[in-house]
Amino acid sequence: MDLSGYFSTMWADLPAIFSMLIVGLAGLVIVLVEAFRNKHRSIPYIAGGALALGMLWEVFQLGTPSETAFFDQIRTGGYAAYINLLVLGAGLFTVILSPPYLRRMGRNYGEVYALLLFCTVGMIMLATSNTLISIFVGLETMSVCLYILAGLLRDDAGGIESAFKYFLLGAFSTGFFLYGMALMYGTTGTMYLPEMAGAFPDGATPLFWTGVGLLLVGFGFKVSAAPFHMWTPDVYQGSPTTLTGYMSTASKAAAFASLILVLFFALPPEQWSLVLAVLALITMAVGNIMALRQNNVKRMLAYSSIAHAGYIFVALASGTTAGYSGALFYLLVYTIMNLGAFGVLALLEWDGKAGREQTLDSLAGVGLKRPVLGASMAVFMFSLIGFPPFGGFIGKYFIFAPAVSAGLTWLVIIGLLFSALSGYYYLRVIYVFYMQSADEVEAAQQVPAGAFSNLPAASTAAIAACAVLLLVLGIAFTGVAGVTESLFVQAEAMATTP
Amino acid sequence: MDPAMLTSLVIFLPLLGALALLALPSARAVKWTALGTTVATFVASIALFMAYDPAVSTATGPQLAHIVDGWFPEGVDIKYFVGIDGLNVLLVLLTTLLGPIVVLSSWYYIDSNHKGYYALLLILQTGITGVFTAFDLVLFYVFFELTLIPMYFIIGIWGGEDRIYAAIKFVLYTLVGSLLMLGGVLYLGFAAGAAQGVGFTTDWYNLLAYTIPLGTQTWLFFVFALAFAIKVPLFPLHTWLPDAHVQAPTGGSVILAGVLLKMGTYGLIRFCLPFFPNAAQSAAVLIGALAVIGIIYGALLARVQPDAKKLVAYSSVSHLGFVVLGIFAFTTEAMQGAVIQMINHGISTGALFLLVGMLYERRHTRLMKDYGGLATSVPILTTFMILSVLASAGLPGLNGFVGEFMILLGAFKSTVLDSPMLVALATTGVILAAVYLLHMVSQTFFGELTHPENAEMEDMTPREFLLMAPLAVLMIVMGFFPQPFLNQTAPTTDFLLETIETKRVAAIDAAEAQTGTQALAAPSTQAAPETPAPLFGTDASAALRNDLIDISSR
Amino acid sequence: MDPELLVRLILLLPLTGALVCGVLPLFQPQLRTKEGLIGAVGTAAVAIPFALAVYLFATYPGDAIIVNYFTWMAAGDFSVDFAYRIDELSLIMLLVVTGVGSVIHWYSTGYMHGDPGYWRFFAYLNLFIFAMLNLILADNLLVLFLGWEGVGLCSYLLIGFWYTDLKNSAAASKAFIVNRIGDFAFLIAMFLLFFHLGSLDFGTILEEGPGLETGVLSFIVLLLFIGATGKSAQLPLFVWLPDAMAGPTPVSALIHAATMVTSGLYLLARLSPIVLEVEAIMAFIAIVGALTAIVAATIAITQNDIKKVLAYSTVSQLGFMFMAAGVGAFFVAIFHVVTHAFFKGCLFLCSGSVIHSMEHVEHDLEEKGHNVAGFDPQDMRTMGGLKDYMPSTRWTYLIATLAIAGIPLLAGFFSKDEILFKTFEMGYSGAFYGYAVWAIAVVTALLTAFYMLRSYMLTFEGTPRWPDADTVHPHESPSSMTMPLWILAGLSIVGGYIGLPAVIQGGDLNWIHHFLGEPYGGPVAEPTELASVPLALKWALVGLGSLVAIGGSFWGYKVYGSDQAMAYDDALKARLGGLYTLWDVKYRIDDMYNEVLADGLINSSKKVLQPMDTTMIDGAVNGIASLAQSLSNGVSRIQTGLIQNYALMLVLGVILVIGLMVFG
Amino acid sequence: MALASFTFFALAIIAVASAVGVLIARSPIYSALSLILNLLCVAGLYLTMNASFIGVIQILVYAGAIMVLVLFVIMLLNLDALPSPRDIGWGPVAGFLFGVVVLMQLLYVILVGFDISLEPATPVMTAETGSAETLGIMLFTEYALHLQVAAILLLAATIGAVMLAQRSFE
Amino acid sequence: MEVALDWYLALSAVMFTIGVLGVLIKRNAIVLLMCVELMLNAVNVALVGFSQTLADPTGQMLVFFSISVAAAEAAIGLAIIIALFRNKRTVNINDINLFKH
Repeated sequence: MDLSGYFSTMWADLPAIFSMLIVGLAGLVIVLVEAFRNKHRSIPYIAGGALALGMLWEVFQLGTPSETAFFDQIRTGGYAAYINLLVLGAGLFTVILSPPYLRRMGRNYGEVYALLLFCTVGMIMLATSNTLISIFVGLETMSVCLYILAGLLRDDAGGIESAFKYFLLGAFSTGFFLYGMALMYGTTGTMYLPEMAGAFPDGATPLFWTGVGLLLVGFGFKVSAAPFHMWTPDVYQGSPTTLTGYMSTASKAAAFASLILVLFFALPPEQWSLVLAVLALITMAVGNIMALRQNNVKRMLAYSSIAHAGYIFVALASGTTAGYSGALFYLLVYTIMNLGAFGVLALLEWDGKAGREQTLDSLAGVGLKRPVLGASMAVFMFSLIGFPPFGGFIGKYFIFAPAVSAGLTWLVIIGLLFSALSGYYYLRVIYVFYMQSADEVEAAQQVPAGAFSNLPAASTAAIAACAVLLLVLGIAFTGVAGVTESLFVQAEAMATTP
Repeated sequence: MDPAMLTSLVIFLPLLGALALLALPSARAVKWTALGTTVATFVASIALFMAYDPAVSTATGPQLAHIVDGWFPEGVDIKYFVGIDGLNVLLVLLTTLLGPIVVLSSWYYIDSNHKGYYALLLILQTGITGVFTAFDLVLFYVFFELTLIPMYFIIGIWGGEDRIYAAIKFVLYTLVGSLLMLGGVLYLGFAAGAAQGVGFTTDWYNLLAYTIPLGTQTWLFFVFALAFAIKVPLFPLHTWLPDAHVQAPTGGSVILAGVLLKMGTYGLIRFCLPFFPNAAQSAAVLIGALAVIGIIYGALLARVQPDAKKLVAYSSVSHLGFVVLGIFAFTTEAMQGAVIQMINHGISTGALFLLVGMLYERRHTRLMKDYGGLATSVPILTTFMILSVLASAGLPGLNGFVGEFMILLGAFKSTVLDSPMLVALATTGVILAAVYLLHMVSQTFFGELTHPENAEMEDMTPREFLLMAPLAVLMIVMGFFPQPFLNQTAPTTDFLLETIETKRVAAIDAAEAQTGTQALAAPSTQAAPETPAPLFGTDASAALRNDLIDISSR
Repeated sequence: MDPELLVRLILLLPLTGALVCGVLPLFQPQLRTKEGLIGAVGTAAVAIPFALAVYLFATYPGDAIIVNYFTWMAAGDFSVDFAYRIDELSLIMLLVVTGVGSVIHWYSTGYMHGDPGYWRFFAYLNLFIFAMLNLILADNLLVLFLGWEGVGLCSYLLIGFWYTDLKNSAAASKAFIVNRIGDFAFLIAMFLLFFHLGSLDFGTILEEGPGLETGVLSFIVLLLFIGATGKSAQLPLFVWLPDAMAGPTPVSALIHAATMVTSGLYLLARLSPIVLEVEAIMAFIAIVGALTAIVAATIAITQNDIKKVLAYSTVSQLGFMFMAAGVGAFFVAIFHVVTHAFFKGCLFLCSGSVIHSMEHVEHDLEEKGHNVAGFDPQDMRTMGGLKDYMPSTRWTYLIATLAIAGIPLLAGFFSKDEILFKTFEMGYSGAFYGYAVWAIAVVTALLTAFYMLRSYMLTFEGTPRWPDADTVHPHESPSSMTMPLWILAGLSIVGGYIGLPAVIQGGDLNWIHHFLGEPYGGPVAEPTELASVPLALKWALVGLGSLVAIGGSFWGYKVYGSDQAMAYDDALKARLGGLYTLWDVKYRIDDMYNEVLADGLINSSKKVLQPMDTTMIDGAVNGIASLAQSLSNGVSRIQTGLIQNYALMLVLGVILVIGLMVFG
Repeated sequence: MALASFTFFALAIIAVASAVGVLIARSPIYSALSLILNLLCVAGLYLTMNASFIGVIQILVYAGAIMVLVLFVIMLLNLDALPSPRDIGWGPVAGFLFGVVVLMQLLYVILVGFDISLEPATPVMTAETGSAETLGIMLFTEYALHLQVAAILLLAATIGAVMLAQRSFE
Repeated sequence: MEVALDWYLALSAVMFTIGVLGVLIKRNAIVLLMCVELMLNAVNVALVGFSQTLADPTGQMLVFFSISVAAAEAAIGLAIIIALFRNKRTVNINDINLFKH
């Protein structure tokens, strides 16, 4: 049997998976280094270098047309490059922030970085998949790594609990996810997303829609949409903070990107628009309302990330290319905001309990003591509310405008009202940071002397860079918006010309 | 230099100053830089004022317009578009005038984090100037929100005891309104864009040219009006105001009362009326009634406040009620009066806050019972206070009268309000203003010096005199010579009122044409009901949807 | 000289004076004690305009001169200029205001001597003159309103001049606020006029106003009249005037007797052509005037404060003027304004002189170790017998008293008699209210003579009633104060001859009528269809008037002449019982204002609105916040922390999604 | 035909019964043993469908490797049946109800909503489709990338398992 | 295939639901893990059924990956349960509720 045709195709397609390769290889190298030279200093650099290299590669892929590689298994081109950049960037940020944090936690091991890189491989696979199998494999690779990372602080009752919850519910949802795939596959007879749309010339059957619904459940779990969100606050609170940041951004971005691919390529937009709108509504409501009462910042941010998933669902519910590209843009903004916010929290953790018991009050007056961190946090919070001139506002514009044009004005208005509500808890962070002084809080909450005395410069710089990036995105965003839009326009053009 | 750049210069000069401040080492340098920046901005705005020619029509575009395209992607007509017309020229001037005054008033009042304070103050000024000059709805919204951030910090960090509560309330209250408005902006942008075949547009002139169907107007109007009514604030949405005013540091209060509140009334004139004329006219009596309730209610509450600052704060509720009444009268007189009254209120209430702030700086109390008999120890301050009070109470010959009189006169003859009783009730505000303001004066400045610490109180310093004098002069000048100012605004208000009328008729015609076609099908129905508000996905939006690239077509 | 320049000078000189006296010393405290300079500037700032006014009067060509300086405000159809009108009416007022004003300024240089607020006083006074001139010279209602409010402001500043006593400041606020109530009506009237005529210029109003529908016009006139009642202290808005006596006495003389309070009359006279169109409102005006006159007169009987007596007397006299206006005799009202300015100005200045010297008495008593806590230099009960110490004051006071009482051949006689006659004439012409008003007027005239003599007798005659009267003596005031008294007393004697009554030469010698009256080309209109009163009846009326005046005076002289002067008050009180008490408490009108209106408003604001604001309106806002918070707390209970519940939720979601997808 | 049906239904009934057994067994050991039985039945079902490769994998990986691991852990932790709860809360009841609803929905869409328009493939075709050769070639050509990623997944799982369960942190 | 696809699907649905019920009802963490495996196993039945009906091997490809994922998940799950047991001395999921609300 001659398979050489296959191999030459694969060889030719290798550049398409360049970043997956380099990141995966770096992970393997780290595993080896760790095996022989325990906790070697070079490990974070290897990881960071690989991620940076991947990003560099992807930057040049941004403009390329959308194509598929590896026998139509994955997508390449601008869309993939965009979302890979997001995932790789989140990884890089986490690698920069993690060493000092993990050292403080006593967990600065090579495996962590290896898992982070493996996780990134899974995300890239997920976010660029063109078949259901790719989605499944990518998603599971990502999830398994995240389960482990969530349980990194296994000696802490909270750490291991969060890992357990994440794992069990994740596996549970995988069951539904896989079932959904099975039904979709069975009713259409194909695993390829673009072929699915054409499988039903006279309208899809209920079984297919059931499959789609179950698939949505799986995605909903990964992006923590209500009512599949229940794990989110517990896991975010118990996980190591820098990794929480990674979890809440990269995995969400990858899952959303994948969902967008499914929606865009595979589905005729009939019933699902309503479903997404309802999910968006519940998600925004639950996320925002629950966040109101949180006193733990990490938990609050967890609920906030739920709420933001709801906003993105609003864009998806519009079912237009403008909505999808808006969602992609918002993912970028959201990633930067949340990474930064979790980064600030990681730097300000002082009680050694992985932040899960650290209340907001204990951060009273930090903003004035740590001007860079404080200002950055303020930027993140204002951006999360959706204030101009930060990226958050433009992001909100790009997700709500398509929904309005698609006739979902009611949903947009509800979403905007929830944004206003979110102002309450985001502003709370700012006022604690700036307007309260440490002696105004209870003694039990006060910061011990010498806590977070020396901030790592690299971490601070990375956070400040996030803040600046948000400001830039809030003013000069046309380029990015153009990229996200062109991805779909190209694909559209391709799809219409057989 | 291109004169159009002047507008942008006036907007962004403070921002540049704020950035420069951050690099400075000492508090002293920071203060002087802030002062220098604001003065320079004021000078630039004078040049702007000179360059503005009321005789040139602004019917097709503002003067000194500065347009930068390419902010948003292709197909989305959102752009940086600023300019000057009769409606905003005075407000810009007022904003830039208050700039140096506020900096001077904060000179010693602010004793910590100078850098942050002055930088925020300057950013705030950029935001406000931007709000007034923006001719693009989204740009307007951006500036509108931008003002919230600095104000939040100014109240929250340098404010009084309850500063956090006040700051959060201020921001959230405004946010609810403005975010709802954003929904309206998006809808309007698409609707107008579809009508004009450009996809999405928020260019003020494009929106002005677009006649919105009657049903849609109603909910859009209320969404917009709510945002602005909160900002004004219109009764019963006013409760954030006393808290914010009282807790804010003097400079913050002055900005807040002087110009920030005007963003609401300005928004009503600039957007609500011309965009939704039919809805605005239908709602005029309702809003007018609320305004009148606000006038009386604010005045009565002002009378019973023990706190001088709170008294002035409630007086703002009362005074802004006049402006809103004037806006919704739809007559030239009232509209002009409303515009001029915005300026007047900024000057006189700004002055009152400055004076109360001076007292607070000396004695660290705002309660009137802690004062009394100050006229003996601080005669100059007393004189300025009485002048400001009289201006605020609308004494003829001082600025407050001009606006109030024209508003009431115009409202009285308004066929839209058509309710002389309402105007008569509003006029009682004139009596009540005297009641609460004189109460404050006599409690604070007259009587015996009961508190010995008040006896040694220092009279106005040259710095304080310097910052009060321009306001005092303006009070008198604008009282006797308001006409030069009115001339600046007249062409634009005339144009606006004409446009409103034209659009109103056009919308009714359009609605009738629609019912006419229905009537052909069913001749018995003469007056078919108006088309319902297409809030929940309608034909119009469905049509829009088809225009856009939609994967459903595949 | 060019009238434009003249008017400009007349207007701006007082303003300049105000600025010089007020602003310069404010910033240069060493100037504050330069009394000579300030007094000179202040007085000259009024005296020069007086001279110019005389020149203007002398050269007045007979046609109204209108000078238009610049546009004040204009928008849409509305346009108002700073325009001034010189005609017969404004000339008369101009002369009175600047003339009496100059005299009172001169007087003030003596009266205010040594007061730390000397500079402020002259600044305010000059400012007042400026405002008053705007009021009387205005060519449109808005400029008139500028003066109208301006005089109110100065009145406020001057009543509260001695601000360290909170009572004074309260009186000042009261005056301002009560005036504002009238102004409120004035404003509405202006809106109506503009609404119907499209202009506020007197030219348009007087030309087109009479053509308006009667209902509208009645309403306008009624509103204007309410405005006038505020300024001119008529029922029910007169309460501020007695309290206004808290100000320095020259202020009472100038503002609260001679000029400002008469501006309501001026307004009606100015608009007489439209007022005459609405007879019902005219009757109302006359009746209100009559009631005010008698109410104030009865209260005046019970007053012991010398200035309060004069204040109520002023209210009463103003009532007379409104009676005249109400029967259409506007020129007579103006005539009374003029004579009243003379004698009431004189009376107030005399009382100032008295108070001045009584303050010295108080001072001396204090030096002698008496407890002066209860001593009030204005209380007539502690005066008596001042005629020996203060001859000039005594004589001038007496002259003015007789003049106001209406003793024949003095100024008051002519003007008051004319009012009585005009009211009678109205009744004679068939309007019943004329007789009613006339009857009240006659009674009031009697009372006026009585209480004025009472005040004179208590003050100057009899024996001194202050403690230690043997050693402590009051002194006559300096000549800067007595000279003005004599001037005004002289005018009180001769002032009446400008309006000789109708019995003499059939009224042909009534100069003021000829000067002002519309039939003779003046601006003040009058009713045309009046029945002619027979000459004999006219004479009888004159006789009755004289009799009433003389009788009242004699009665007063008689009962207060004895040494036990105060005894008659008690007798009166005993005889009249409840009625006297009612007078004494001023018909409870003041209390009603304070308790019902002012306190009611404030209390309801404090007890109803303020709690409503915090609990209901703000409470709703905070309620939404706490609702969200409790919603958050409630919803958070589904987040139990138990993994199975999470899974359950997930399955619920599955059911929901499948349900929506397949069945939705 | 009858034999195939009989085999299917016999295996199906045993599979369902053993699945229920997992639920009702009180001791985790019995649950595990029931599950092994279930997995074996399913493997048998695969074979009835001619899916030989998957059937073998099922026995090797699932029943062989995974379940042995599970049993080891149960033994290692010396787990016994949990004490029965004093009262059954609303959770299990609601869970049961929800489960039934899900089942209803699924059965509804399968039995009512699903209209099989496809002609079932012939046994020859199915035998080829399910053969190790077909699947093996596919795995190393079209799904080579997935295989590599799955390898990374397994590596990560290995590292993770070691890290979570074994590695000693200082 | 001799037996109609419907039956396989129904069997799959029933087994899947039993797995779901197990997760919702059982209290032992390891049994929960087993129930999840049962769910995945049930899906595999459906997938193989579809795959064989369509004569399309990709369905079985997914089953292959699903089994490897199941293996990986089992390994991770058991590791987590061991760590959990060490920490809390219990595998009763009702005792694991440190985070709530």
